[in-house]
Amino acid sequence: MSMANEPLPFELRHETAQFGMWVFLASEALFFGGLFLAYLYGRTHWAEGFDAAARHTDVVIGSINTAVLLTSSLFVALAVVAARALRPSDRPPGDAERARRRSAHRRVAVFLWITAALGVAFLVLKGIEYRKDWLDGLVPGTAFRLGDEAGAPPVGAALFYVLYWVMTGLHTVHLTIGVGVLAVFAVGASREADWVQPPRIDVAALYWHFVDVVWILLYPLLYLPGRAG
Amino acid sequence: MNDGNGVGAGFGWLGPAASSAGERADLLLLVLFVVCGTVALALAVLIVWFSVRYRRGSKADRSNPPSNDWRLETAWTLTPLAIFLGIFAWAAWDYAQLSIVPADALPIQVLGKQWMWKLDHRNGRREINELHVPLGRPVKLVLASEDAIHSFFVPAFRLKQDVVPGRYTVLWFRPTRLGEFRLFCAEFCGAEHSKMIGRVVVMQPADYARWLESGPLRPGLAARGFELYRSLGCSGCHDERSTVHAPRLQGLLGRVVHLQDGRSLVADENYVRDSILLPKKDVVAGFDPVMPSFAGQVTEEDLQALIEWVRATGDQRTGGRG
Amino acid sequence: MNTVTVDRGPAPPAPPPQSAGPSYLDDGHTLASWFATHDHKRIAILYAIAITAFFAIGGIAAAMMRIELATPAGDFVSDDTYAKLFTAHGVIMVWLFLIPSIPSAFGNFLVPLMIGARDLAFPRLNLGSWYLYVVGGAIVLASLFLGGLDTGWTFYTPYSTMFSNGWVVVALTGVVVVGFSSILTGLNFIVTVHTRRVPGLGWFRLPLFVWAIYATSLILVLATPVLAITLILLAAERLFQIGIFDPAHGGDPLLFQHMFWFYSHPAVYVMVLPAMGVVSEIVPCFARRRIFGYRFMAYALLAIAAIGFLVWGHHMFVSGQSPTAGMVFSMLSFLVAVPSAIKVFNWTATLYKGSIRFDAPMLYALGFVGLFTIGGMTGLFVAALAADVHLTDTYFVISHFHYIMVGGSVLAYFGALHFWWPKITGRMYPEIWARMAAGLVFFGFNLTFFPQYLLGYEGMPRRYHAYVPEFQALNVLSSAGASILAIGYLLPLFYLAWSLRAGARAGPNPWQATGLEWQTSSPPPTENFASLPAAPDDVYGYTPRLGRSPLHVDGE
Amino acid sequence: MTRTLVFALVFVWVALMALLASTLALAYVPLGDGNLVVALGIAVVKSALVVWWFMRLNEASAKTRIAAGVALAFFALLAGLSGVDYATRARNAAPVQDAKQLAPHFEPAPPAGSPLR
Repeated sequence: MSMANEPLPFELRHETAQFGMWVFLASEALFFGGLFLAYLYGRTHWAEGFDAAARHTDVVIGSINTAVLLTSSLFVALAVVAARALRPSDRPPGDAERARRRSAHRRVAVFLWITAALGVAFLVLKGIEYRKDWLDGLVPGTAFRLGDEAGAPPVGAALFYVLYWVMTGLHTVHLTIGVGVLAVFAVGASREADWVQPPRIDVAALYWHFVDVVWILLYPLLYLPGRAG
Repeated sequence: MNDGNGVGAGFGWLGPAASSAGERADLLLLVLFVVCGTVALALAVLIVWFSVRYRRGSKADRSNPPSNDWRLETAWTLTPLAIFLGIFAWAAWDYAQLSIVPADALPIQVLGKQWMWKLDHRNGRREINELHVPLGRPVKLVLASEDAIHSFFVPAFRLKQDVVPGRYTVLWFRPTRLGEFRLFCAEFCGAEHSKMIGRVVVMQPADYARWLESGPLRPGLAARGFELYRSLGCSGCHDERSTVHAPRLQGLLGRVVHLQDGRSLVADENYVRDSILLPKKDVVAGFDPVMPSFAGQVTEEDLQALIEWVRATGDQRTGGRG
Repeated sequence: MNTVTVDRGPAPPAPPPQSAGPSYLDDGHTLASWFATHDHKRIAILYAIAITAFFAIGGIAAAMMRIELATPAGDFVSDDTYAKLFTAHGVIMVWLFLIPSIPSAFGNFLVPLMIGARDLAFPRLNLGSWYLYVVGGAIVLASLFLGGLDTGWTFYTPYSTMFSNGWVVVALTGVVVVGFSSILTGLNFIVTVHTRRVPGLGWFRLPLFVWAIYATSLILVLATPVLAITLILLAAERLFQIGIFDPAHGGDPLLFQHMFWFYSHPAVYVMVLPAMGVVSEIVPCFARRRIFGYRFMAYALLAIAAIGFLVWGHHMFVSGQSPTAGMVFSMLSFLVAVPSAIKVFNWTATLYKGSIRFDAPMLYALGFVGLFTIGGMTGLFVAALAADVHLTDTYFVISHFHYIMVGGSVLAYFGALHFWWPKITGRMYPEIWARMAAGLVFFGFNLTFFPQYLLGYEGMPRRYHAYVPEFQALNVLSSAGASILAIGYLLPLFYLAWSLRAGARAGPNPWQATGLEWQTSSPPPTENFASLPAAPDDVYGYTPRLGRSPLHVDGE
Repeated sequence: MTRTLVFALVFVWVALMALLASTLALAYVPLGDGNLVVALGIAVVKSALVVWWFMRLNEASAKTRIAAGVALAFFALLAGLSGVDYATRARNAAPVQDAKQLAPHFEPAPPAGSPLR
């Protein structure tokens, strides 16, 4: 049999997809790593400037958003578990098999819709927070001020907000891509499309979890410093 | 202008090193050249010899060619490692001498700005793109930049030091040969980067002293510093007679300062400049942080003048050397 | 048209390739068959064409610089234009030619063939990487045509953010896009080598070229993201006039240098490791000898990739970095020189008791070994702290990295081009012309760059548009060498194009080389192999491993 | 089998929520520099939970785990070695005083043509 049309075994496709995604996530981790290094520099050199600036971030929205993302991570993990039922199985094709796969498709669709909805909720809350930051003058530049604080903000406060906008901005871009991908898979699952296969849902879920992990690490850096006294 | 024993203008040779650090660097470079040269030559000869001896069709013994030999591999792993670490240690030792500035070094403030060098001697004599220094005495250049990164490079001294805006960097050398030497900017800083050049003139100490005094009559850097010390209002708090409880500045440079958060550091130019621009950053132990920041009110040149005055106060107490 | 097989002595046991359908070149001639192909071989050709175009543009910029530097006074171009020239030369040569040249062109073509695979792990991602590369390259070219930028390929702040008025942000975008293409290419290779090897092909039976591409891919995936984020922070700082590198707001220009060189030093190993892989394939083939110390060579490749990440601080010895950090980076830089030394000794030892032919690929390979040795040795000069204080930012450093990048990587690229030309096109190149071109390149290169070592020692700073008169003689020599080098580079363009039409047909294995890519027809069919190839039980079977019967009679 | 897996995932989620609550609460306890250390410690624990359970690194192949580990190692390398420079570098001075806006106190600006400009 010639090499051309030999379909790859499921296990190899699954392993290739998962390993490939983890290598990609390694590169993404170093991509955000550069930002964490910049934050480390800023924090060690201008500690009181960073603390003064961080007091002006909205910790309520930040905390809610963290909870939203953690919950969305749970649901996408449940979607992956549900998708395991869609693996090519050697059970005899028939009504029972078709019903089992339909209910699996439905469960995957529901979990993915919930995850995407939570993602959208995060984006909405983030939009509200950005608008509030804008009105508070927390945008580094000539008109930079720390909300209602009088006097020139301490050195380093402007740097904090440079990092705040770049970090949360890049995270939001990644999250928007994630919501788009999950929505596409959710539509595919609800239509029981055949391209909705476990390896692909796994990869989408891994990407979503990564975006969640980045936020988990951003949260203590951007929202919690300077809260105590 | 070329100081070496060059032949004609077109082909110049750098000539022997003109600073103490330069002579050591030349020795290191010579040894590096000899060691690497012999190894490279040996390799080239080996390759050519193998190529000729074992070219296809040549009558040569090719029985059971070795394809690996861990003893040989270990040998040519550990030997280069040993040689390399030897070279590293020697070079690192010489480099360490560069960062230990002799106490009696003659301080000169250097300001690099887009496409010129401003150099200020202690008595206020200013030079543009030129530096006159006495033979045999260590000279300490305190380098500051107002815009992009420059690099103070004197090939004859085999020395260069980047000039980074926002911090002072220090370069010291002891000239060992008389004459004029090229000064270049070695870090790209804009369109006229290649015009930001000049010369360093090493003179006999007597000639240098005469040259220093004969300069245009401008108040000394320290005197300007004192003037600023009063006009900016520093004397209101820091003067001995003032009632405000503020740290004494006399002889501050070089003194160990104990800070409120328990750290203690040797006061250097960076520390004085920092305390003027960011007083609340390193509060001296036993004082409360009431000093206002002068950021935005003083330029780099004013800061250099103030620092020279603080250095000069130290001299009055210890006989005013230099 | 007889099939020429150069008389090499008996071939290693190559199973006769059955006919497996049309070659990949004849498998469709429409535009879509090229620009929407998933075949790694066609994507490799697309890369090769784009790379040659960018090499030409970068070369033109270099030629104009050499004309400018022939005279002390800057009279050929204005100082601002000169700054834009060396920036264009740097950005194009680094990101658009050297980094993708061997990995994306030859790696794409050969890795699946060498491991007996049908294609890379992610064919569509491979095509996507090519489009990212071309789009990124187009954006960089757009920034040059709009007016160019004068920051140098290193974009040092605060000049690039506060004082440069060139099209910096557009060029940065182009480089970031090309960076993502590198990441995805690296990812593709890593997964392919891990999961697509033909059953039975263990890691230590892989050709060293596959090891080299694997080590390079590790660097691509782990270093390029840091470049991407650094350039994004730089673009943000330039647009909003405030950022983490801005000294006027408490930022640190040295932080940019740390993050930039964290990528850019491993990047120079991305440029040289694939070249080492190519030489490790060519030298055994033309010396008819098993590579000496195969395992040491494989581990040396991984060691260079790993230690390459620890040494970036040697670019910053005089930049204001603390002396302690300088010493740490200097020692680590000496450590990374050891594996390179091992590789040079092993290539030389491979010639021992060989039966050496001096075809064009071998000339390029031996040229690589010689020039890489000189480049590596002068690397020790600039890694030694006290010497670097004098030598950094002068023409000594320029000559050092050109010896490794041009004397090393470009020579190996041309060696690979000639060695695998029969496999890629099914045609043989004209041997005499090729050897002449190799000689011209070798001579022209040395005449161009050896005088720059002397200029550097004399203290001529880099990136100088006009220089003091005493540097003129050596600069004239260098410019003369550059013209010869240019001719040497143009010759292959002609005779290789000629060989496409009128070159002798090459059989499946014209060099009698070992390796799976030589066991399929030339040019190979779209699915690479008629049937699943058997994993070779020996990776460089030119001479017997210890104790097996000799493969070829001595002194034939 | 999936039933126990679902319970495990929900349990991990509950743990994550608890850690979020604790890190938020601890942020208001004045620990000085300890605040950042504690907050980052909890964040690392939360990340580990997500990576190990939600991203199923627990049942991933060896090379996948190495890929995850290598990313962490190389970030530590980047931060560590540049940290060597920052830890040992002389004090970092204050921001540069932009001379363009400030006329030097001292001397009147020299006439345009003079070499001192």
